[in-house]
Amino acid sequence: MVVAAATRQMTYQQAINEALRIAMRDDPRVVLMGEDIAGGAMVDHLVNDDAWGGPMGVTKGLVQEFGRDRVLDTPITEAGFIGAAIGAAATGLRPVAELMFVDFFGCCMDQIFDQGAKFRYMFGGKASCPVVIRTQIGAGVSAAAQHSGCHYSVFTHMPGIKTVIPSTPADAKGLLLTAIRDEDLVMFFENKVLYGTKGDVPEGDEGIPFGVADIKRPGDDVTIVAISRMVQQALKAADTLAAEGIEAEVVDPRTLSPLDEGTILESVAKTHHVVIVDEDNPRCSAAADIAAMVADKGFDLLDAPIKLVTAPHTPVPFSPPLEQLYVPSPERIVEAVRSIR
Amino acid sequence: MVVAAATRQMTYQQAINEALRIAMRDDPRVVLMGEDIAGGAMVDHLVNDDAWGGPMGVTKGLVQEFGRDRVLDTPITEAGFIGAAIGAAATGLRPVAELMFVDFFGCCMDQIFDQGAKFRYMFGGKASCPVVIRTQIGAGVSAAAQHSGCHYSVFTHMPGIKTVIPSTPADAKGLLLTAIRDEDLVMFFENKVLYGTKGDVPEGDEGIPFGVADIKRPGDDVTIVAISRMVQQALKAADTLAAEGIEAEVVDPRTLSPLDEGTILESVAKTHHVVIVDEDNPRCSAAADIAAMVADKGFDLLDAPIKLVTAPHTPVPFSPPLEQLYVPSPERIVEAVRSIR
Amino acid sequence: MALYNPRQPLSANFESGAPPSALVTTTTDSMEATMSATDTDAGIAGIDRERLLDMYERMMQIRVFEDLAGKNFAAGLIPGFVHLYAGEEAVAVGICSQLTDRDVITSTHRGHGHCIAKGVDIDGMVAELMGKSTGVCKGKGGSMHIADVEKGMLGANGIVGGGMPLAVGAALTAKTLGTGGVAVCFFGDGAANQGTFHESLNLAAIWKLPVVFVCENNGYAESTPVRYHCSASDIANRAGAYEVPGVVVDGLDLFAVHEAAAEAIGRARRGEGPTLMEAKTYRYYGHFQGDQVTYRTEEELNRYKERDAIAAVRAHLIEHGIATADELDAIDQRVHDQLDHAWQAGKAAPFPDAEEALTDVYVSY
Amino acid sequence: MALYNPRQPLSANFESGAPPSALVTTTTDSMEATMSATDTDAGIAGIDRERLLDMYERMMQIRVFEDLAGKNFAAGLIPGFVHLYAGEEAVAVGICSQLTDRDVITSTHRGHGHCIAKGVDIDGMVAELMGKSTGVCKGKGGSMHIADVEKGMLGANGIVGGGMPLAVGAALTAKTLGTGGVAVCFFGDGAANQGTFHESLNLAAIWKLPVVFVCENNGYAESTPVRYHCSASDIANRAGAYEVPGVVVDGLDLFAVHEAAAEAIGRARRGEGPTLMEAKTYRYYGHFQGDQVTYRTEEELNRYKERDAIAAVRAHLIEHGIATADELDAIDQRVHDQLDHAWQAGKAAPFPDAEEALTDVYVSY
Ligand SMILES: Cc1ncc(C[n+]2csc(CCOP(=O)(O)OP(=O)(O)O)c2C)c(N)n1
Ligand SMILES: Cc1ncc(C[n+]2csc(CCOP(=O)(O)OP(=O)(O)O)c2C)c(N)n1
Ligand SMILES: [Mg+2]
Ligand SMILES: [Mg+2]
Repeated sequence: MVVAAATRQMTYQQAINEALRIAMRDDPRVVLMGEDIAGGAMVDHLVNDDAWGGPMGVTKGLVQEFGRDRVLDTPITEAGFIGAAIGAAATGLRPVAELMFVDFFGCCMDQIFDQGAKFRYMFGGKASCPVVIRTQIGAGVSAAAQHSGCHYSVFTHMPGIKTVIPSTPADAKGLLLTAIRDEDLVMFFENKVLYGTKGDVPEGDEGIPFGVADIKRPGDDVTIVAISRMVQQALKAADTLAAEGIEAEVVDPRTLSPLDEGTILESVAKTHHVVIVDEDNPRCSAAADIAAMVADKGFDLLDAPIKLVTAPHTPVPFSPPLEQLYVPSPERIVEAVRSIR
Repeated sequence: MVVAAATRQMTYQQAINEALRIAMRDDPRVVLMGEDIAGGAMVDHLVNDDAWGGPMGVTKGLVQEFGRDRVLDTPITEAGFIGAAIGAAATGLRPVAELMFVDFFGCCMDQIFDQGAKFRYMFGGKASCPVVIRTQIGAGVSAAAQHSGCHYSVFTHMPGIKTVIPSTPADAKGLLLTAIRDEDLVMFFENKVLYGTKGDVPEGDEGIPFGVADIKRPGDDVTIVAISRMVQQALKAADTLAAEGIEAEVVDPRTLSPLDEGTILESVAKTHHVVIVDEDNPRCSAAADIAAMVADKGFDLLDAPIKLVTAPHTPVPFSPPLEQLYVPSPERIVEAVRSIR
Repeated sequence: MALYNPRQPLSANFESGAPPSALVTTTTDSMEATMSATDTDAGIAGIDRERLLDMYERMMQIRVFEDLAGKNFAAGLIPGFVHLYAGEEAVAVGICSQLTDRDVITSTHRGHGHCIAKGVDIDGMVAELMGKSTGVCKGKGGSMHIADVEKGMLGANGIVGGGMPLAVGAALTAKTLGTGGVAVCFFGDGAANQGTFHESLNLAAIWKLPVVFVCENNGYAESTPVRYHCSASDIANRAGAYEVPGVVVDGLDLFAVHEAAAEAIGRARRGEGPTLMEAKTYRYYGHFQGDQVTYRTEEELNRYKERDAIAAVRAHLIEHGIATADELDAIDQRVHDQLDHAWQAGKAAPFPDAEEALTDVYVSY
Repeated sequence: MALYNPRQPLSANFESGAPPSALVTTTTDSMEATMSATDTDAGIAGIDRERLLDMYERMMQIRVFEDLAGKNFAAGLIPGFVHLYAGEEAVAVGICSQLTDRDVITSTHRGHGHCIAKGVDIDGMVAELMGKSTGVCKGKGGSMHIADVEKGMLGANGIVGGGMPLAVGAALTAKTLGTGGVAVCFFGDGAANQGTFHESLNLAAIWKLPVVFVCENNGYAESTPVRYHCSASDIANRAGAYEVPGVVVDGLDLFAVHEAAAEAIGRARRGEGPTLMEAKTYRYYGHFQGDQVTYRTEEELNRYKERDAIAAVRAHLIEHGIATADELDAIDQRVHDQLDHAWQAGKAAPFPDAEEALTDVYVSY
């Protein structure tokens, strides 16, 4: 019998901070590494105090409790320190490294997909790599072409990597706890636009299992599978659709690898219609991946084409009105649903 | 009126070499850069002679004609020299850089997807980046986990990159000529298992346009979309199927970005059944991408689920019998077709 | 205000830097030459009057541009991230004043100063910060992606260390096509730890490419002091690893920067290969706008402001009879007017049309 | 055969290296100590007899392993790529003989020697080369991915420069958990140009991590001579960029390597931070099996073979009365028998079962 834990309102950002604190209290092998995650290293008046706690303040306050030996500011050296986190994970630590923006993956991808992610397989099961790489994704704050991408598809593509895309504070906390305790390399994608959003978050240190989708809104008429922040857009679209008498079921996969195919297919079995919403670029995307899965395993359940609502196949534009067109909107989701219902 | 050029038999590898030679004769701005693409730099007895001409000999003989100022051996510095090729492309050269194996993309991806590929868009159309990056893909020679990947999906995902996947000598030559003359960043994927395969190759310097799929075998009963070396596997499968009375149409997209959606959809309109064959890992793959496209735009044409035949979601195993299971076989393609026909 | 004294060990003057090191190659010689060559008919340090006034004006343009960008960011007129260059003007201007359009620079997230010094249109820059269609990149790039290839400005860059290989490439073009151009790569102290630094220096060295690597060491990478993040007392020291010349220069001293750059650019143009220059400098604002700057003291900031690069040039120009205070005031006024006008034009300009979202890229889907 | 004379400038002895440089930090001092400490009761250079014989045996194991790998590759028994370490034995053995299982090494595509020196099971290695289920990685890794984490062997590596950040991570674990262990990172001259070299050295330096970076400069990266690809006359020279000790050592001299490594490992264990060691060495075979080796002369190869590291140790052991020729012959015979047996066992072993294709990885699809 599961007893529901008491909850408190907190932001997505606070929930991540809480998960890190719990995991670090729990296990002395958990260390944090990243650029300015404390900030102010070697500044006289900031010995065990942070200057920043990360550029967005997500890791704020942790150096005060755990000290600079466990909250390690790093030089700007993504391959170096993320590779070090991976080497440390293979030899006994459980590091949580921060890649400040996912857009920087090109500076360190070899260490991630080619080293850490492959150790277990290519070493015949005799190594593990329990490392978590937290990273920021998402457009919406005019951070422009090199600070606004999503690209979880690239990591989901790669064997040996688990990919986590929390859309709420509670999911962020629970999934991050699971990630830190997992034996594999986990990429944990934090949507920067969600940092300030609030929600009920359970107390305690219960993790949320990977590979279990969450139905964020039940409905019988159409399945909307939505990723990360797109869950919020889908819920808004669902409200509009409800007013027109179309009840959308909003499915949040929560992890892309592993993917909970069962929950998605069950929903499609009920609604016979599916729209997939993904802020990432469309080609070889997570949206395409889910669509392909449904087009194979759920083909007979479908009454209509599978519709994708994604960003266009362009870099992220800076100018606010263009950026607004870039991010899938509730209106575009509504339109897509209407086109098949 | 198109007059068919005279053809000769040559290998895939020779065809690539010929395209490079033609493009370099044509345009003094074309330079080659890469590790050991000539080999033996500064070796006394190899002044304008190559030691290797690339580890597979693909660029053999070019330094003799064009000299070491246009056939540049580089240090092992993927971010450095591929970034330099990109910087050179933006300022007036037309470099063809060789990333020895696509598996090394993690060492230089930032320069590719985040710099070169985005220049034109983020600089408001005032820059271009006419660079080609040739790279080796594919399992089948026991090159193991870090030298056998495909991963063209990762590049196809990224806006601003064109992706080319020739399956025959003639396609390799024609598409490479087009790539070198294109104004955008092009990733050119050479399947190492195909290097020794022979075929008729036209003389002359005619390019093959991007975004035009080629029907490698016509058929009415099922569409098999196959990528790179998988075209050969699909043709073998088609022979087996023909013996059973199933006529497969084998469609070779030749470029993944741009993708010739029209030819694929026309084929499906005729066959009502589609199988997609891709040697890459399955998640967020090119196969999934094409499936998603068909599940949207071709849904009403379909009589059966869309089947994907891909590598498993694992790194590439070294041991030959395991590697054989890894690469999609004609048998697996036949089975997939049978499952829907 | 006295100009910085180059006879003192350079590093010692920079609390943001590390202690002086025996390994540092300094420009003492060339700077002595600079200092003794003052006040000729031709101008100062061999720079004629017109160019001196032009350099002063560029520095003022940068300063005023940044001060207004700070204000207008606070007022909500600039979306996204903004990193201001105020305080570092002597570096960009001391170097770019010696370049022409055939020379290429690469820049950083803190790129406004480089752009202005390289001659990018200021109206277009202001509009770009605002995301307007009249921006140099049609509003599609923003502060971190201002570029103008025709002016030899290969882009600010959102990726720390991202510009270095590109600069090597630009130098390769210059060498291969024999344009006579050079490439200058600006980057920060934080960027000096990126792998691209190492790969680019080595490539440029073995190929003897015409490129100058300019490290703007402003003491911090975001909130992290250079003495923590960097294992070298002086970043110029790292030149030794590539057996190319390395030079530490006072980045608050326009003439010292100019002199060292002349040497490095000359070497590059003569086909003698790359140089690594480290300019010790300081940024007046936080890392980005919104930074609370808890990691440094008011007192440290004030110590640098006392040696303000622009004030120093101004004093020097007056002292050496190049210009009167009134003449310089007139320049200041012109710059303020220019910038006010640029902001007014920017505000009045339209945002890009919706179709712009899908142009300037090959779109396949 | 005389041992290499360390009093001569090191670089001058290596035509594959660059000319000697004034900037090089050498180990002349410690090597003089080595040389003068010969022939005590305890053995040679403070190494006791048992260990000396063990080191000799390891070197022989590597040599015979590689010679047989070369033959059996040609015979079609080894699929894929194979890069042989023959000629470089003194480096791996001189260093790893001073490590225990709590110490971690990272390696390269040319990793067999490091594996054997670190104590990885030889039968398992042979089977791994053949892709057999009895391989140390169950046949799933192959030559370029041999690993045994329990032995502190964190993997050969197919990515040039890939192991360096991993070694820094292993050192971070040692420091954080206080295990007393050190990490040793082997890499080639070609790898010394990768960005990871720079990032890793800087990280290890600022965090004072217990790691030793060992550059095996065998004169070539594939077919490209180090004098072309590397801007530094001596790679150890690059230590200066991180203000850590750098040392050039004769990689054909087991005792010189041992001594320099003792110093570097000692520093690391005492918490004094990283060292960059460059061992000048040479590979007897081509870059990989199948390489026609057109880029170097027979004569160059023969010059190195004349100073063969194993022959030198053998002569030294006999000369100093540590062992007789017969005793050493017996060791040689034991090694040949061991390797013959390993190959027989490998041939007899089965390939992995089909199910193995999908184990040892989280599979989601
Ligand atoms: C690859 C990469 N890593 C991290 C960042 C985030 N970031 C932006 S600026 C900056 C600090 C740069 O410091 P420095 O190079 O000294 O330049 P400065 O800001 O002082 O001018 C960091 C860490 C980035 N933009 N790119
Ligand atoms: C990132 C990367 N780039 C290129 C290669 C191809 N490659 C394998 S070994 C090698 C040469 C390595 O030279 P060096 O580091 O000197 O080691 P050595 O082979 O001499 O032992 C190259 C270029 C690779 N495996 N990984
Ligand atoms: Mg800085
Ligand atoms: Mg080598």
